[in-house]
Amino acid sequence: MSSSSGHAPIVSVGTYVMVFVALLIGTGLTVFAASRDFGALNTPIALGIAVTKASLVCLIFMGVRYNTPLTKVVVVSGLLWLLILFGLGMNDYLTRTWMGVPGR
Amino acid sequence: MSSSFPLFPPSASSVSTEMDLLYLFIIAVCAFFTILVTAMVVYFTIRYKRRHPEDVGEPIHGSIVLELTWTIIPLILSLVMFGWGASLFYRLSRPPSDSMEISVVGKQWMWKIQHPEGVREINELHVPAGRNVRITLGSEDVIHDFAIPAFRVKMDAVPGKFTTLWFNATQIGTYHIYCAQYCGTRHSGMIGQVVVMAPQDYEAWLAGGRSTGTSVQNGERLFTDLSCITCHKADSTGRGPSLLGVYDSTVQLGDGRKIVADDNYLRESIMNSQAKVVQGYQPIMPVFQTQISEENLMQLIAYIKSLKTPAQEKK
Amino acid sequence: MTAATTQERHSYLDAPYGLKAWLLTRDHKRIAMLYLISITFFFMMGGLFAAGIRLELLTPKGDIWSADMYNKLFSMHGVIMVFFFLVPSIPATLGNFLMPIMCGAKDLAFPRINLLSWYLYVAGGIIALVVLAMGGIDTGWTFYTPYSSLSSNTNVTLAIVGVFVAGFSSILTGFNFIVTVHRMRAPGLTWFRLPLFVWAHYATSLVMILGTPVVAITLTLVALERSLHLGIFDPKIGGDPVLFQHLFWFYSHPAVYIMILPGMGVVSELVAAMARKSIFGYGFVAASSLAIAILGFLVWGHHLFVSSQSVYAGMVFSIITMLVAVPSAVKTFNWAATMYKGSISWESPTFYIVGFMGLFLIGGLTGLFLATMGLDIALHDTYFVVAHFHYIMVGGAIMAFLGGLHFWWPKMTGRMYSEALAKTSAILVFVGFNFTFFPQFILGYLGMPRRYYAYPDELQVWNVLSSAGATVLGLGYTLTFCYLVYSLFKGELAPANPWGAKGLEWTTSSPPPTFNFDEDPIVTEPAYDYKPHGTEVTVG
Amino acid sequence: MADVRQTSLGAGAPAGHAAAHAEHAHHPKQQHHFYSMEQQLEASILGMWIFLVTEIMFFGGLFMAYLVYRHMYPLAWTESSHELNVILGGTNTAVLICSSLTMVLAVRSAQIGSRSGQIVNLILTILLGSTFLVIKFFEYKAKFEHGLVPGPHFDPHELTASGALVPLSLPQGSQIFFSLYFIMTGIHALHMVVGIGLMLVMLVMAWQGRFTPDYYNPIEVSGLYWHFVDIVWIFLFPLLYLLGYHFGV
Repeated sequence: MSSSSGHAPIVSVGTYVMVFVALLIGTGLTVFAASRDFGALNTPIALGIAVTKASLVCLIFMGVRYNTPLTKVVVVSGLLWLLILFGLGMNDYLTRTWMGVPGR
Repeated sequence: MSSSFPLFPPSASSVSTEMDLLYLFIIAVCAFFTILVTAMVVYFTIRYKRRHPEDVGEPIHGSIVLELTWTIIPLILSLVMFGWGASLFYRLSRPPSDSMEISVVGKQWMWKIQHPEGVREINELHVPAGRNVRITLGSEDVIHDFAIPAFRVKMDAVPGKFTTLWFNATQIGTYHIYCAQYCGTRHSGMIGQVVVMAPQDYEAWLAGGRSTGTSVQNGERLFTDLSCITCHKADSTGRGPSLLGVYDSTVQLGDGRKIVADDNYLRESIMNSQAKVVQGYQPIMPVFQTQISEENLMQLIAYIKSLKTPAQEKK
Repeated sequence: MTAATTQERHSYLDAPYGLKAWLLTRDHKRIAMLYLISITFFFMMGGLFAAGIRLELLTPKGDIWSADMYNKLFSMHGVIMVFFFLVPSIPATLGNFLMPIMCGAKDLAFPRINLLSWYLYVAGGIIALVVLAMGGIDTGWTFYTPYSSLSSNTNVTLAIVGVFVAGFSSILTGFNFIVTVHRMRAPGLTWFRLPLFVWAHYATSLVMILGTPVVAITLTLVALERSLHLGIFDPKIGGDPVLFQHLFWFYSHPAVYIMILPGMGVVSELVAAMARKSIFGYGFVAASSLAIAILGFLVWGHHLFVSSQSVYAGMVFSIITMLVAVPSAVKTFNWAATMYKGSISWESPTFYIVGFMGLFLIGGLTGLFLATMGLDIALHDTYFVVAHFHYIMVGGAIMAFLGGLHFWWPKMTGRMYSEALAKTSAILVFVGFNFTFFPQFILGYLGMPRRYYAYPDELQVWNVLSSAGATVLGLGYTLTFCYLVYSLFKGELAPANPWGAKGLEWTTSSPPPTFNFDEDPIVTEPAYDYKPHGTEVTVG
Repeated sequence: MADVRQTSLGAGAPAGHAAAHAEHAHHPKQQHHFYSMEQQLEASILGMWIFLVTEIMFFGGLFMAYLVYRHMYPLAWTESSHELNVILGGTNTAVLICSSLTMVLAVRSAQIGSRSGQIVNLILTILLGSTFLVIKFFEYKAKFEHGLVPGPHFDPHELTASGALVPLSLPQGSQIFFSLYFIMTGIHALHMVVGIGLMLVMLVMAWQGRFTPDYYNPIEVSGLYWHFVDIVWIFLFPLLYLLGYHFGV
């Protein structure tokens, strides 16, 4: 996947500027969305925009898109472990009232 | 206990026999594998001792059948252990509904015990034999753990919330209570004893104890002293919701969630009153955190639990 | 230096001499030796605290130390043994020394970061010693809140800084290993030709990378709560102390695998070499290392069965914990099967691996007792737990560490030690260990809680037995230390391959030259490819 | 992965490191223990990514605490969030995004061998990073003035439209919110400080003309770190500042 010299390909300034503009628009959008009350949807909208922005930075600015498969595996496994922490942790907090017995 | 090399603690509750059986079952499985593998390793070491410095072993690289065998057999055995253990744990997590309730508060470094009839003890717990006893645990400072090996029960007392354990003592006698979660300097001094008595002896003991009113009575007094009564009026005309029959009912909160009003919800609503406010009411109740002790809190909740709607009374 | 041979002249030990050359070295082998010296120091210190604990527990009453002193003894024993001995023990010494050689590389990918990792370790260690000089801490190595954050009046914050710094050193070691395995392997050394030691260390490194940062931030939160009142776990402002336990065990349970996985790697190497036989089920043993590392992250809640975690969460954690038993069983059976029809040498490393297998079996299987939720109610926070994890960490990890040290000692130092003494000490350690810790299983079921300084009279007999065993165990370790140090000065010179073993490390001289190989190695055969004498075919 | 190895094997020169990859063998930046420049570059980029994974987990512990307490105290979360300054937080988000752009442009300048491009973009990155910290400082200052710092002196006040500070009643759990706010943004700011330090080193190296289209490893790897810190902020901003924004608007 890597070019013969091992360096990332040179990305055009235009691509970078486009990503930059997208990120700024995303920021504006997230502030705008937060100022309206969408009920339970506010958080998913904010997180959706944040994830999109982060993915843009990660893929283009950090060059994961142009990098080796191994780098992609490393990034994905980092996120996977984060999900393990959140998932198994919340697995406790979300089920604490199921038994109807305090502390169980 | 009389043996000079004791192997088991006294067996004095309705679950201790089953716990011992589970323990022995796992011992049997583990002993089998330990002996099997150790015997194999020792036998091979002797049988295949190197005879000549140039010798090498036979070129054996593996066997899928064997690998599957020793993947699947341990898997099945461990799932059996899980099933049995989970079922026992589940039963130990659900106090029967007919339990008598005793509250226990851990504090560096003592156990403060309060019987529903109002008798209080420190580091000593008297219970009748043959009755289900539900213990509500609280802590005033750090995490403690209320453990009675003879009953095979144990539960952490966590500051900031209530926890529960239950047992049914079967053998009359005196047994250790330990604090099993490290809690500071005199952690190992937080030892008490549980005295199991015949039911009639227990009644006699209760009658002889100095009672300062039952938990419900004490709770009722606090309800007035802390002015709870000025807002939480029985006829729902107050600034706070009526508390008749609130315990174990489903409450609609202001943010749309529904929640069952269990001990920990009542606790939170007293201590951090604005955390979960009932729909239709303003968050105006004062916060009682730091103003009320764990024991008083338990009395107050005992009183709130005793408040029944007329319909419930009839039943 | 009459014995100086041409071989010795270019060994890594001799090339530039002097304190400065050692302290600024970037050679992974020298860094391994620096680590070996420093962890030995902390092991002795932790051992002394253990002696203090066992001495106190001889009698039921608290008599030798004050209660506070006792609490500090076991806390410092735990902190030092876990963070300053066990976590770096095998990876930072044997791993550091062997990983590049086994990969056929000249060094780790980042030699300067490797040296930095040792300096961070030393810095963390010095902070721990300062804490000790200021009176130690009394929270236990688990730092449970709110005791550690609100109640204890010892130097918890500083101790946390020490652990944090040491944790950083562990991260750097793991990170270096991963990059080395991915990017530095010799030509022809494919993944499935790697020695199992490398696989095990790769799995360990994953745990170091993914787990350590979480404990670092968790302990930082405790320190911030103590020093700046930024309360996260404080129940008075609505914090949940159980959250600390979740975050803490997210690292600290996998940390057990940081300690035992490298030991498993060592044992895989030793079994193959001492039996001169290919490892039975290579692929399964390699995969089981990764399985243990991954499953290890999914089971932390089994430390919280009675700490008011939800019953449902407990069940999820319990069943996944049971699954960990499977890869551990796979490893054990494969080792035993490897010995079948082997040519088993009766030299001292064999004694250590046979001992390891016995102790690790008991340690691993007693984990099943604790993973079984119902039974855990009786055993939680008792001496049963103490016995269980000592069987894994001392019986398993240290036994494997000593076995590996004896096996690679000729390679690392170029000297042979006394075989007779080595066998004696292996037996002493094995016997002493069992006498120390087996009685603690019984004490646990009898209900004796952990961290007790005084206990009821009827429990004395098992405690006396345990303390007596500890004496023998201590004697065994001391003996090992003495003859190994002696061998450094007076030991026979070791040949390049004293065991007749396969592996890249045995193809270079003992001790190896600074850049490990005189010629860059090219690998043409799988690991452990033992062939009967005279039938060796060299494939071009 | 293994293809790197194959080429080395193909070179078939086990006689010493110097012989393998003759075209790179004499590159002055190649460290002794690597076979080739290419191997060295790949190792450093992989290394940085692995380091970033540890950073993910480091912040992950904080996000876990955030998640748990947000679940426990939803009301406290929205009401406390309302006390944060969205305008300053939003400005800071934009500032960081700009700095990420200048960062990639600096790396790109190194790729195409433009020394002046590197210097200008690095200086801009450092300036933007510092701007972020200055804004952060004023934000913190306001929190101190409003009594929103957790601990014994926690005493929330609010600035009214008329400019007066009036006492404010926040639900239980809000102290934990502000603890998390200070710790999360504080640790993020600490990362910014480290990043600015790193950029200063890069600036000196760029000034000395150390980076060429053949060798710009350090600046590329530092860039990865800078973008990571930006990503953390992209999540912190909505999670901390915007939760209660629609409240009372």
